[in-house]
Formats: sequence, C-alpha cells, structure tokens
Amino acid sequence: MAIILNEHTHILVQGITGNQGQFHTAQMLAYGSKITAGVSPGKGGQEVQGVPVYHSVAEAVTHERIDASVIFIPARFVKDAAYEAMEAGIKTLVIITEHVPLHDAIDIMAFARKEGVEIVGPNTFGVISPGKSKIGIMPNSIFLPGQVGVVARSGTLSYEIVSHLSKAGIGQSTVVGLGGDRIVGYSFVDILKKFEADPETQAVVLVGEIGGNAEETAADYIKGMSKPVVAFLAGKSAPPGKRMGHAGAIIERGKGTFQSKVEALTDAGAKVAALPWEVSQLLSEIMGS
Amino acid sequence: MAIILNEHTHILVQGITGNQGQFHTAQMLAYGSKITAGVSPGKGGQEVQGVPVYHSVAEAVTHERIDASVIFIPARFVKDAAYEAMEAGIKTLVIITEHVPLHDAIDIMAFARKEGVEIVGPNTFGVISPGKSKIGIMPNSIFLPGQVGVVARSGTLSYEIVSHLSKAGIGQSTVVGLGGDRIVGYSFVDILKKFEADPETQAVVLVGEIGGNAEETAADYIKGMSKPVVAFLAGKSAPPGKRMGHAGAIIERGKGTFQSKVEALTDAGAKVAALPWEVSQLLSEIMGS
Amino acid sequence: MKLYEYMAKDIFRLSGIPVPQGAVFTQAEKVTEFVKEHAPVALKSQVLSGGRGKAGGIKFADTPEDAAERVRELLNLKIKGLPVETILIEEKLKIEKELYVAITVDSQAKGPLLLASAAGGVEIEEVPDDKLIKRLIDVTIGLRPYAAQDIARRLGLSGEEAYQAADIILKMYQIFRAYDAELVEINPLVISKGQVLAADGKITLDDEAFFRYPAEVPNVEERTEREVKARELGISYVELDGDIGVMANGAGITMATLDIIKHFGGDPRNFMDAGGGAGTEAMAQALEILLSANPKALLINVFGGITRCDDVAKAYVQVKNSLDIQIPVVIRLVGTNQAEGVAILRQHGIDSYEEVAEAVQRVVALAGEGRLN
Amino acid sequence: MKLYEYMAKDIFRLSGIPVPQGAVFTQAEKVTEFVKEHAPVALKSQVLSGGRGKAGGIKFADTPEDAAERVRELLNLKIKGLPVETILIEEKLKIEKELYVAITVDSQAKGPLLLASAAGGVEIEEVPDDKLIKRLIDVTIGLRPYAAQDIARRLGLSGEEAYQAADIILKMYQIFRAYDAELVEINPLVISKGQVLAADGKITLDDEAFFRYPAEVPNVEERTEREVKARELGISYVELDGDIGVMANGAGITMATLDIIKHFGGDPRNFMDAGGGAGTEAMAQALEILLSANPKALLINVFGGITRCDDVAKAYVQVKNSLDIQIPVVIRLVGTNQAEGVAILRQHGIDSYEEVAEAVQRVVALAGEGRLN
Repeated sequence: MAIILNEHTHILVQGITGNQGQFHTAQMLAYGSKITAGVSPGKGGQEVQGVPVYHSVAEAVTHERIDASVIFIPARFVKDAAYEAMEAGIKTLVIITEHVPLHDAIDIMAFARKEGVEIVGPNTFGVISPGKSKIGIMPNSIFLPGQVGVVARSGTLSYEIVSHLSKAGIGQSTVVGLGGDRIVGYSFVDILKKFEADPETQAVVLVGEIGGNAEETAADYIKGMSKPVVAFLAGKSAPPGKRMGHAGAIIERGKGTFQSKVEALTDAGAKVAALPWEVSQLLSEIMGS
Repeated sequence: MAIILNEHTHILVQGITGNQGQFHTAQMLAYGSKITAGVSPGKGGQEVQGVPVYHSVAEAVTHERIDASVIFIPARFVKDAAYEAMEAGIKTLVIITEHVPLHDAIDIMAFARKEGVEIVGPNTFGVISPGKSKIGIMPNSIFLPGQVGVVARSGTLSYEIVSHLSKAGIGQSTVVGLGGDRIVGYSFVDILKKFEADPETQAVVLVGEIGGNAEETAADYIKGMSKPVVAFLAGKSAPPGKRMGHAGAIIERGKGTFQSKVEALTDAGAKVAALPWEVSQLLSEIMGS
Repeated sequence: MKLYEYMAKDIFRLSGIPVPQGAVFTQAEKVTEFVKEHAPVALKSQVLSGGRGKAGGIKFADTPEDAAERVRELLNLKIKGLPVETILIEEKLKIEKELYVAITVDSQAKGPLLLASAAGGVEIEEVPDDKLIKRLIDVTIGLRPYAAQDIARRLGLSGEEAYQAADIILKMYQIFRAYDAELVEINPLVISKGQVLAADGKITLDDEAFFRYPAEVPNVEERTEREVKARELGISYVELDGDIGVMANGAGITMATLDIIKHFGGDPRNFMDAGGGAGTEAMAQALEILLSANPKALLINVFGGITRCDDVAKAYVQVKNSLDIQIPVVIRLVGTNQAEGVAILRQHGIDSYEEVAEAVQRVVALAGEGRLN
Repeated sequence: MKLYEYMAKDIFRLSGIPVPQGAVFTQAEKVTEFVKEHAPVALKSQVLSGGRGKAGGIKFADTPEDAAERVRELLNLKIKGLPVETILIEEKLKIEKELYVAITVDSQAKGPLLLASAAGGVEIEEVPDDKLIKRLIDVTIGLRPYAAQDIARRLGLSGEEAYQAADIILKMYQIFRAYDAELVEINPLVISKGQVLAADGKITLDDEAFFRYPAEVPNVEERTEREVKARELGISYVELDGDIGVMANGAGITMATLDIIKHFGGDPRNFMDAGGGAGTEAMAQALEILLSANPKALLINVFGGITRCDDVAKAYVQVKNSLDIQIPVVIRLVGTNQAEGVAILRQHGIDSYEEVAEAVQRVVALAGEGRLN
C-alpha cells in the first residue's frame, strides 16, 4: 500500500512536449511510473519517450486508462488545463507549475470540489511512493521504500530531510508535496488522514513553514492520531510582513508565526525538530530502531 | 409513505409577506402543512398566519427546523432566493414563480447539482401528498389520499385529471408538478423512479405535453418499471413553431411532436388516454377496481 | 424573441465575430453606392421564418442596376404570408467550406448544448446524427478554450482556420450568456480566402429576460395586433385558423381544450391561457381580444384552483353587460367556490357546464350553427 | 502588490463606491485651491506600511495656509524608514459610525472570506473574535445581494444605510475578483450625514496575475533597488539586517538555511531562493545582487533535484572568474550529479561541503572574522 499513488496508477502528462514535460516524463519513466499518455494541443499523434501524445485530454481518456494527471503548463494556462482534465473525468491532479494566479487556484479548487477531484499543488514537487511510482519532479535517487509518510509544503527542504532519513535507513511509504502557494488542493489534514488509514505507514513526518494556519489545523487533527508525528518548521528567523519565496510563507497581521505553530504541534503531541537533521534522530527514538 | 413530502416535512415560505405568499401560506396551513418559518428581508420579527418571519434564510434555519422551502418571489429575484436557500443548506426547493429567465434557471440547476439539492419547478403548482401535506398552490379540495402517483408538467390540466380520479374513488399517493418551463428541476424520470420505489404507490399517471423530449425519455424508463403507467398528453392540435403558453410547449425543428410522444409511451407499455377523463377509466381497468 | 439576420450580425460584429461586409436597405434606389463598392453581392430578405432560400428570398447581382431591380422584386415578395420589408446586401463570398455551429439549451441536461457539423449550409434537422458534434457546456466554468479548440479540430480544421473557428465559438458562447439567448446559430460558418466568418446568423433571445437585455438589443415585433395586445396583458395567446374562440386558465388545460374541440369536430380560433387573472378589467380585455378575431362561438373553460369560480362568474357577468357579445358563449366552471359561481351565472340567466366534454360538444354545435348563418 | 490609499480609492470611485472628495499633492504650494473649496480637510501621508496615524502621518487643517504648512511637515516625515512623498487631502468628514469590511482569501476554505465588524477604525487584529462577522463566499455563485444585505443588517444598519452598505460590499467583491485582489479592505467604512462611504481603502493585488490587470491598475514599487532587480530575474529575494549573504534553491530550504545560520550564531543578510536556474548568466546576476548588499561572507546551499550539481558548479566557476569576489564563499552541494559537481569545484581549488550544518558553521565563522577586519 501507499497513499494517492502506487505502481498501478496510470498517469497522463499535460504539456508533455514542453521542456519540463519531456524531461520529467523521462525521469518518471526511469523511476518506473506508468505513464500511459500525454497531451499537447496540435501535437496529437506524436510520441514522447514512447508515450503517445493526444490533442486533448478528452481524446486521451477515450484511448488510454488514466487515473491521474500531472500538469506541466505555463502558469496562465493552468486553470484551463486543470478544467480540461476535470471535465474529462480525471479524479487526481498534480499541478507542478508555480506562479499560478491566486484567483485561478480558487476557481480550480471550486470546480474540483464540485467534480469530486483531489488536487496536489499547485507549486508542488508532486507525490512519490518510493519503489512504486512517482508523479512529479523530485530527484529519483534520494528515496527509500519504507514505513514513514512524509508531507511537506516545500520541495528542496523535504529532499534535505528525506535524504537524511534514507541515509539513516528510514524508508518512506509516500512523500507528498502540498505546494507552497496560499491556495493548494490537499491540506496537511487530508494527507495525515490518509497516512493514519494506511496500514503501511507507521509514522509521519510533517514539514511545515511560517504563514497561514495549516500547521495549527494539522495539530488539531494530530491530537487524535494513533501514529507518531515528527515535525520540522522553516522560517523561525523570518521577519513579519515579508513573503519568503512561497506565496503562502508570510506572517501577516500577527498570524502564522513560527512560535504559534511549534506550540500547537507540541501541544498536540508531535515532536518538533529544531534542525532538519534532527528529524531522523527523533524518528529513530520514537520508532525504537 | 409518499414521495418528496409528508406530514413531517418542515416548510419554509420565501416571500411570505407578499400577496401570493400570504394567501398560499394560509391555504397550506389549512391543508395541514407544517410551515415553520417565512422569510422576507426587512420584515424579520413579524408573523404571517402565526408563522414567524425572518430577515434571511440563514437566520430562519438557525431558529427553525426546515426541510423544504417554497419560493413565492418575483421572477427576476428567484435566482437569488434559490441560491440563498441552497447556501443555507436546504435540500428541497419548490419554485412556484413563472417567467423565470432561462439562464437563471440554468444557473439555479447548476448550483443545485453542486449542492445536492432537489428542485421542483420553476413554474410549478408544487407537490401534494393528499391527506398529509402540500407545498404549492393547488386547490385543497380535489385530492383524495390513495395509491396512484401523479406527475404532470402543467397545473390546471392535472387538477382536471385528478378531480376525475377522486370522483371515481381513485386516491393519490403524491401529485407532483414538474413545471412548464424549458428548464426545470425534477424530470419525469426522477419522479417515476421515486414512485417505482414508493411502496404506497400502485400505479402512476403521467400528464405530459408537446415540446422537448421529456416524455420520450420517460418512456425509456417506463419500459423497465414494474408499476403500470397511464398517460395523457396535451397539444395534439398545436401547430409547430408556436409556444403554447408554457415556455417548454413548442414543437421546434420537428422535435417534441404529439405523435412521437404517444408512440414512445405506447411502445414502452404505457396506456395513453385520448381524452382527460379517460385516464381514470384506464386506471380502473388496469387496477381491476 | 427572434432577431433578424442583420441584427444578429450586428451583435456578432460587436462581439468580434467576423461577418461579410454588408448594409441594410428598405428602398431599391439607395443600393447603388454600396453595390458599386462590393459587387458582386448577395441580396437577402430579412424574415424570421426558415426556408427563405427556397421561397426565393435570396438573390445575387453583379451591378448596381441589377441589384436595384432584384431589391424591387424582393420587396414585392411575401414569405410565409409576411411581406419582405428589409434587405441585407452583402459582398458575395468565395466559399471554400461551409460549417454549422450553434449553441442552444438542452432541457434534459439543464444547460447549454453546443452543436456543430462539418456539413453546414443545410437545415440542421437534415444533418445525420453521426455527422453532428454535440458538447454539453458546464455553466460553472463556461465554454473553455480547450473545448472550442476540440470542436474546431473535430470539424476537420487545423492551423489558423482552427484557431479562428475556436475563437468564434468562444464568442458565440459569450453572446449566448451575455444576451440571455435561447439560440445562437451560425449556418453556414464559412471559410473564404483563409478567413472564417459568419455567412448567416440566428439569435433568439429569452423573452423573460427582457428587463436586463443589453442596451444594443433591438426590438422585433412580428406578431399580429391581437398577439401584441395579449402580450401587453401578460396573457399567452396564439392565433389559429378555426372559428371557436377559447379562453382557459392554465397552459396544459388550454392545450387539452383545443384538442377536445378538435376531437369533437370543431376548430379552435386561438390558444388563450388567461392564467389566474379573474379581475373584471382583465376579463374584459381578454374577451375583447377573442371577439376581435371574429369567432363563431366562444368557450370559457375554467378549473378554479387559485382562481375562484365566484370571482370568474362575477367578472363575466359585469363584462357581458358592458361588451356587446353577438355570438354564443359556452361556459364551463368547476373547482373552488363552484356552487357560488354557478349560482351567480344562473341569477343572470347564464347556463354553465360541469363536464368539459359537454361544454365542448355544445360550443362545437353552436359554432356549426353560426357557420350556417 | 499593495496599492496606495489614493489608488485604492480611484478604483473604488471607478466601481461606484462613494469616497470623500479628495486630491493628491506632492508640493505644499499647490494645495490652496482644493483646501479653499473643501476645508476643513484631512491630510493623509501615502505610505504602504500600517500604523500611519500613530507615526504622525495624518494631520488636519482649516485654512489653505494651515494645510500648506502641514503638508510641508508631512513631506519631511519618514514612516518606518520610508520618506513620505505624496499627500492625499480630503474633506474632513462628520463621522457618525465607523465600520470595518474586508474581503480576503481563506487558505483553508480555499476561497474568498468576507470580514466585517461594527467596531471599525481600529486595526482588525484588535477586534475581538465575537465582534467579527465572517462569511465564506462560494465563487461559483459569487457574493449575492442577500448575503451583502445580511452582513449590513448584522453590522447594525437598517433602511437606506443598510442598502448603501450592502451595495458597497457587493462592489468590493466585484473589485476583488475583477482585479485579482488578495485583499480589498475599507477601514473605516463610515456613515456621514446619512451617506455610507469609504474613509480609507486598502487593495493588495496578486503579483502572479499582473498579465491580466485591468488597464487602470497603477504600478507601485516600494522596493530596494536589489529587490527590484531580483524580481526582474524571477528570483525571490528579501533583504534582512545581517551580514551573511545566502543563496539556496527552494523557498523552504532557504528559510531553513536562514534558521540554521541563526542557530549557529550568525545573521543572514538576505533571503534568496534562486530556484532551479543554474545557468551562468542567472548565477552571475544573482551573485551580483548578493555582493552589492555588502555581506561579510556568502553561503551557497544547493540541494540538486531538478538542478544538477555539475551545472551549478560549472556556472559558479565561470562566474567566479568574471566577478571580483572579495569575501569568502562557502558552498554546500549535494544531490543529483553531486560527485561531478564537487569534482569540478575541486579542479578549480574550491572546497564544498556535504552537510549543511558544517557549511553553516563555516560561513558563520568566516563572517565573524570578516567583522573583525
């Protein structure tokens, strides 16, 4: 088992003929992901890495089984691409693109709710179930199959933490990037629930950051979880009122501070690591390995 | 049992302080309908026929139990009233108002689908489960509790038919007016399904008319029904291209003709009465009474 | 409300949909300048009914003189009984391809439906189903660029033509929503010298949304005087060919009443759903409309629901005294306060029926007698 | 992008939201005519930071002379380090009631959130939760009249005042959507002589939607030169107070790098998420920005995912040769093609670290040495 994604997930790549689309299609195939189709309007009939390309998602779904779509499309066209996938009946979307306008993200999420679609991102590195499949742009080399679920707002920081885990022999069931934007599909709570229900997952690592109240809301849920949670939070030294790279990473009007998040998580029974490399140490202690 | 509406249904009246709203609130109460609240912006705190009036639906639902709302609101404000009821979480709406703009009806139905709301109308006389409750504008006197379900596109014609049934001693489980507009909530099939599943209903009367293909679609469903269906269709003598009162009653581009509907229903095993008063005769034959 | 072709094309032009160069004329004398500049030209009668081409309503001309002569002919034409009063003259296009695109409403899906076909230029009813592309539009997100592009591709277009066609389709949907349309149709959508444009155009607007029509919507009245008057009263009225005037309350029962009249060998003069209005003034005006159509007899069929029979009876008695009704009137009155209503009529020497069958048989007989006079 | 108050009010005016009579001035000499006509007046410094009132940025005047003097004072003021350059002069309102209304985005509900309070005029953070009205807006139907009326009623308004306030709230939502806003705030929304109007206004637009801003959106730059330059490069850059320049790839890891620097006793000069761009030109320009802020030492922390370590190493080597870097640079390089990257650096005599802890400790020590010089 794993969450969201496993070796049987049939994947569509929207924007497969672009630079990013081509490169990451190759990387995903190399990792073993089952990519059954790509879409690029006007380029139907071509192939990318042996994957058939269709003009539209509607066309792709009539020819291939597709369980999830990953979107590599310039920001201003992401809304249309997401609508297209959802109208065609695809129920899981991974939106890699960053700089998606806020109101477009709002519209995408509203339509997703109507259609019962689950969304990872935008501005995410994607999802990987190590040893099974990946949908996204994370490096292939740093993951190790195992029993720890990882959910993070940001990419490189979670690679940093995951590579420490893997080096320490602590494998991962699934690693999920929520995305760094203010409006994203899956929340920490959505993923924590999936990990709590996943028999393969024994413990969870939550990688958060300043801004918003996603970590505080996650803490509320963690209180009732049976599985241990270790957290790391970035942005302790960030000044208020400044956006730290991610659209969501800003302390506004006294909300979303580092302290508030650490307190909420600690109160909920999660262990909060002070430094990235302490995550694997805390996990080892908890899991008694 | 009955469908949609029974003696326990708690009803809200939107537009309760208007002429129509006041009159029909009195009529419904006289029939025994359980009206728990009314809404009229700016008139919160008043009473109509002993029913408390609230400023907004949101306010009404916090104070009273409400299962269904009936809308007596001028056509151009119906969309807003329907949205208000749906946003407040009410799951059954009966829209009496006629002349609702087509695109407003489209928008209402789209939001209803998203919110899982069932809609009767617009331009309907409503729903009555004789002896139990009514939500609408039908006369109180002509109905008789019993085992025949009636579903109609138009009001007075179904009164004509129902009064023949009642005089013949054939009572009704529930009588539903779909509404005469091109876009309405419940379709014949929706209601036929409910009657088919309702243990109290033994046979169904379908009162249709020219225009659209609702009767043809109903015929498809009737093929598989276990309960007998008797139909009457109005508009045999209507010329093509003319709207016969109802926005939906128009033969356009060769579609929606009387003949097409009679054939479809007959092929599906329904008995089609040539004249309104033959409906009760056909029913008596079928039901062996 | 149906709009004339030239009005539809004005809206297209405003919305950025390419249309042929054209101008509207009501007099043959004025065409010279336009035709000089744009010859050869097509001359198109502006009527609302279909089958204009078959009725000889479209002509062509190469010179101003020729065009003026053709316009004169057209202005003398009647199409389905209505005189041609306006001619749209357009540059004659070199047509490479004719397509069909329309946006209408699907009652079953409860939303807009896009219809398209590579077989344009013919009536859409004649297009076989397998050549018809259908796409339901979800109004929560509207018609999206990918959907329009998909339609264009399935119409067999590619490159610049596909791009232009998709753009036109998107704009048709914007018109459909912004103008409260029931139908926006382009037939044919043509390709001429690499450009995609609307060679014809039909727009039907929803009468119920008149209060929010954009300022530029024209007013089209192609109704008889009686239909206009009924419309002002808020009464549904449709003129038919027979001689029995009919007033009933409710669209369904009015249709059924016409059917029953036919069943018993009569022929209705009109459809009139007078609704719930039982006021004296409304009754008087509705009866005036009926009488002005010169029927041989009248049938009033009221099933009192909201409408109370005593109110109807009172109104009729009052109106009867003020109007000079020269033809027999048969009244059928049942429902709420039936006994009181029947009693009021009887006090004034007026009979009424309880069964619609009897009332109809009576009025059919009376109209027959009237025909013999 | 935050807009100045006067810009927000221009948008309000365009959208039909009443605002006080006002005009913008940058010179004290020009105020006479406006003040003559509208005295008494309020003089409001146009700055983007909050707490303008407490900083002395708002003054009042009764005469043109008085107003000119106050403007002179304001133009000499600095608020949170930034000089006041523009003054909005407005008629001084007789305020009967001060309300708060804002539309913002709720990340958890993934949609717009309307906030309102009868306790206007103070910072919204100071309003207790039980006095704050919250309403989530479903974008599929937008903010509807009944919802706006409900808010107005809950603000304690009735009659004409409630009607006006509801209308303003609906228009705020239209602005919110049409302008791609992150925040539309009126604080206070005042009632003055029976009229409801926006006495102050804040609008923040979404930088990512700049490509579709309506034509009337002004351009506001209240950034340092380096921040402007980084923005042009598409790099996230925030200036801080310390002396260790930082470049990393990824927002989270950059934040964490700053935290680790603090943890080990150092003080970062900046936040810079250089993203995946490992090209030589991008690297050179990013380094130039860092160096121009005069840090004592630099830390480059790259976790190669998409970014390949060998590309980063090549780019750095090239840039190092062209730029004249006078301060120590510590490089941490791990991930994709790590061995190749480290080898390239070593060929050019550059050390690199594998563990971020070691790299940070090293750069903190070097910066400390730099400070002693």
